[in-house]
Amino acid sequence: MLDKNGIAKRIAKELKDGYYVNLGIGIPTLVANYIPEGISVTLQSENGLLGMGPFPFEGEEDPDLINAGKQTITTLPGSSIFDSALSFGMIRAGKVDLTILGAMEVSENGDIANWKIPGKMVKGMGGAMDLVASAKNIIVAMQHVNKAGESKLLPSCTLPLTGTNCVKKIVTELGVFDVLPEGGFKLLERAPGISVEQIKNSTAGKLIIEGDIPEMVL
Amino acid sequence: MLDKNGIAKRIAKELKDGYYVNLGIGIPTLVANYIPEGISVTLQSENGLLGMGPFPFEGEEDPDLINAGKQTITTLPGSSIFDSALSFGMIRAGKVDLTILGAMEVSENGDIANWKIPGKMVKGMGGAMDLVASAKNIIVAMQHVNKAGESKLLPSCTLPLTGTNCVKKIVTELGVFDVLPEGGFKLLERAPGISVEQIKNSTAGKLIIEGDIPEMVL
Amino acid sequence: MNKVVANADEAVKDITDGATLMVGGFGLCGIPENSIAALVKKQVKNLTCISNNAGVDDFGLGLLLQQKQIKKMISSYVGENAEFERQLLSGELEVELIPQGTLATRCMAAGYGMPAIFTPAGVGTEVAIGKEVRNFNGKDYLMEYAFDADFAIVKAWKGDKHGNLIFRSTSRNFNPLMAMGGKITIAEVEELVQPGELDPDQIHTPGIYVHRIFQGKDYEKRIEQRTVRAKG
Amino acid sequence: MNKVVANADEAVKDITDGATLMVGGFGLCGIPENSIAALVKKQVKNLTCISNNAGVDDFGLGLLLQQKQIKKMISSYVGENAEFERQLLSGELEVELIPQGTLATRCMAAGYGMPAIFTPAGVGTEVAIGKEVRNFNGKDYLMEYAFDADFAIVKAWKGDKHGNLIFRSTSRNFNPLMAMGGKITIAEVEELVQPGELDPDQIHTPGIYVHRIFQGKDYEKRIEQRTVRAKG
Repeated sequence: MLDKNGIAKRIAKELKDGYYVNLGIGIPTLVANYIPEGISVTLQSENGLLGMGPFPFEGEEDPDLINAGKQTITTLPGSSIFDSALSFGMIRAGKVDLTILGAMEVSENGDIANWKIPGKMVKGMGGAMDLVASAKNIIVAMQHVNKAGESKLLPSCTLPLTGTNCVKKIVTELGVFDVLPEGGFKLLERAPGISVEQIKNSTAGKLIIEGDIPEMVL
Repeated sequence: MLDKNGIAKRIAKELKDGYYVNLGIGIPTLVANYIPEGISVTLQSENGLLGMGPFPFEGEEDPDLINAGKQTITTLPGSSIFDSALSFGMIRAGKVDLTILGAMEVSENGDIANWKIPGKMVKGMGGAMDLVASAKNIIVAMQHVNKAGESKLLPSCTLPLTGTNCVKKIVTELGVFDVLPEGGFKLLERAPGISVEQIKNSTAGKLIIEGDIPEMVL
Repeated sequence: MNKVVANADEAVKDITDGATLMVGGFGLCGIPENSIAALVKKQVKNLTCISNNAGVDDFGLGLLLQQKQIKKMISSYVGENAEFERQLLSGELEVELIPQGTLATRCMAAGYGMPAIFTPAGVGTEVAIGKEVRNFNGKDYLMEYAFDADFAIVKAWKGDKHGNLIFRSTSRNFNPLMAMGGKITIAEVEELVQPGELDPDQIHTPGIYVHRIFQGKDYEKRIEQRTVRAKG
Repeated sequence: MNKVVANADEAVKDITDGATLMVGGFGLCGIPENSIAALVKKQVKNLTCISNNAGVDDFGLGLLLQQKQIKKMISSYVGENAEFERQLLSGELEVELIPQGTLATRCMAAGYGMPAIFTPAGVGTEVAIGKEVRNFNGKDYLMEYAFDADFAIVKAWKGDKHGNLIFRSTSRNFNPLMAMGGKITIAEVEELVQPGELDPDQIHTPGIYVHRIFQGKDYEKRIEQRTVRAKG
């Protein structure tokens, strides 16, 4: 079974040289720590920055320089800064190659719910609806089941949607799944030590298993 | 009767302190030479400049710094440069207080034709359609009659339109006219030495004359 | 053309009860601290605020919330604010949540004189309820309207008396969009400079969009999430 | 991320017959001189060019017109070009004239992922024929579609290998809009600098929009209307 860093590490293997990538809050942020050697990836922060660098050294925090998670960050040589409309303009125009974000639920047709739980205080969708509506490629990083032990890979979402037919791939602590255009979670890889049976038991939506499923190599 | 400079000089009296103004090619350009003392006006050039300065001194021309008439110009302290979409954005948003441009014909309901003569080579409308569709206040500077001696102030335009219901005021070599919201050219002032009768004879559209019409003071 | 006013009190003097305001900033980054303080002091009520966030309990728009001066928030994300949550749950405060890109673009649309824009954000979600959906090239888009705000209050790094503005780093965020979008735009700056000191090529907001400008003071620039790495 | 190519020939190598190109510049100001020369040399034909103007007889897009490489021009103003006029009147060349602001905004819309925009320009004129008219707040607007161009060729002052661009003075004009709007964007620059030399706050076109960049050479920068005043 993967921990959060394991999920991030596995997702990092999806990165390709030259990609522009938007990382959501939580596990997706950790992906930045595992960018494979020899691959150059540019991180976009939707408040208005391309080329997000690491956190500043202590004492060098700049209150004018934050990411979409409101954390103090740094720029890199080649960074550019712009207003939030241009930031979402480049997202909407499909210039960001990959969006990685968390989810509460994903349905077998690629719908995603990650912003609102009826009855609970709603903080807002931030940029998530814009991102999922426009990104060419969306990978969801999440736990396979919720705190109540219920599968988050569902036939259809029960929570209010963030976007429809958009998730392309899911990485959980149990495995890696493609969301097929015709519907269904196609199991690609098992997490270390996890059996196909365990994945079946934790997946409520249509699970597609073809042939032998390899254990992932990290 | 006014010459071109006289028309420009009379129009310059319409300027108010703090105005942002877009000047078309021809007589409108001359208005910049007659901005009244004590009044600060900012000239917008629709290719992407606010705060257009005078022509450069000989030898100081910069090919990267031109106005919408493609003439070499200069900037002023406080100038700003932007792309053409933002330039027309501020025009469309009504931020430019006054547009002054030439015309081939104006109708008594404020329609303007100034870009196309059927049968002749058409060079294009440039920014004229954008300007007349959005400016809060439009003054036309033109000759009262065309080369064939026909009135250019008409009941309705005969040439293809540039915009509709937009011209607010007209200054010709013969006089100054308001275009009334309900239709009609209201004579406000006669040019020096010009009689009301002469203006009547040269105006095909509905001319409104109320009381004594003063001769303009330049 | 001199748009300089003496201070924040002077700048906000005609913002009255019930006004709709665009307020620049993302989180606590690039917020118009002086103008917000002047609005608190002025005790103006029933404001509608278009702002990506709602500040924290004791800073940013949280200061207006504390005094119950805000009737409605139009935002994309409103976490990090207990008083906000209390007012929302008690029904004292109205909140309209909209996607962040839609918020930004609706401000920009006002500045570009475009009455509406199309975005796919929110298609198939509750955000789409009551909105026109239109298909272009096989993809659905929502039609979203330009905002109509009485005032915009924004914070820039440098500005001149013509109202030209330059923003610093990611404090740019929503500020230039709101500067364009307000019917009356008030800009506070860290440094008011002489005309000609700003390179015309580097101006982010041309002065035509700005109606009043003043030199701000005592900027706190609070950091919401201080994250650092060890020197090594 | 290295987007640098050796020269103009390399940059335009996959522009083939029948392609639609956005070409930056206003008049002869800020035009991609090197890329145009490479297209002449390559003898690519049947081009559709989206460009505010069409150059003059022996410079700018006029060079492509001379070789009859352009099938269609989409422009706002095409004066100052005798060969253009000849081809137009003989029916060899197709021309679509659209308002300048509409042209600029349709390029920008492509870069912002907005399939269509609304503008009042052309309402009630022949430009409106066949277009959807829509009333917002009592005013009519035309719906105009984003351009769909295979390539954009633009000219910037400075750029780095990531594709970040800075334009100089009014040579900015349509260049950043087309840089955003092309499916593949080729930028030629007067000065190719190292990453980090450009201030992130001053970049006009973020590199994400640019696919290839090269150091241009031998810029002529011809002046179309040389106007001066006497020293005195």
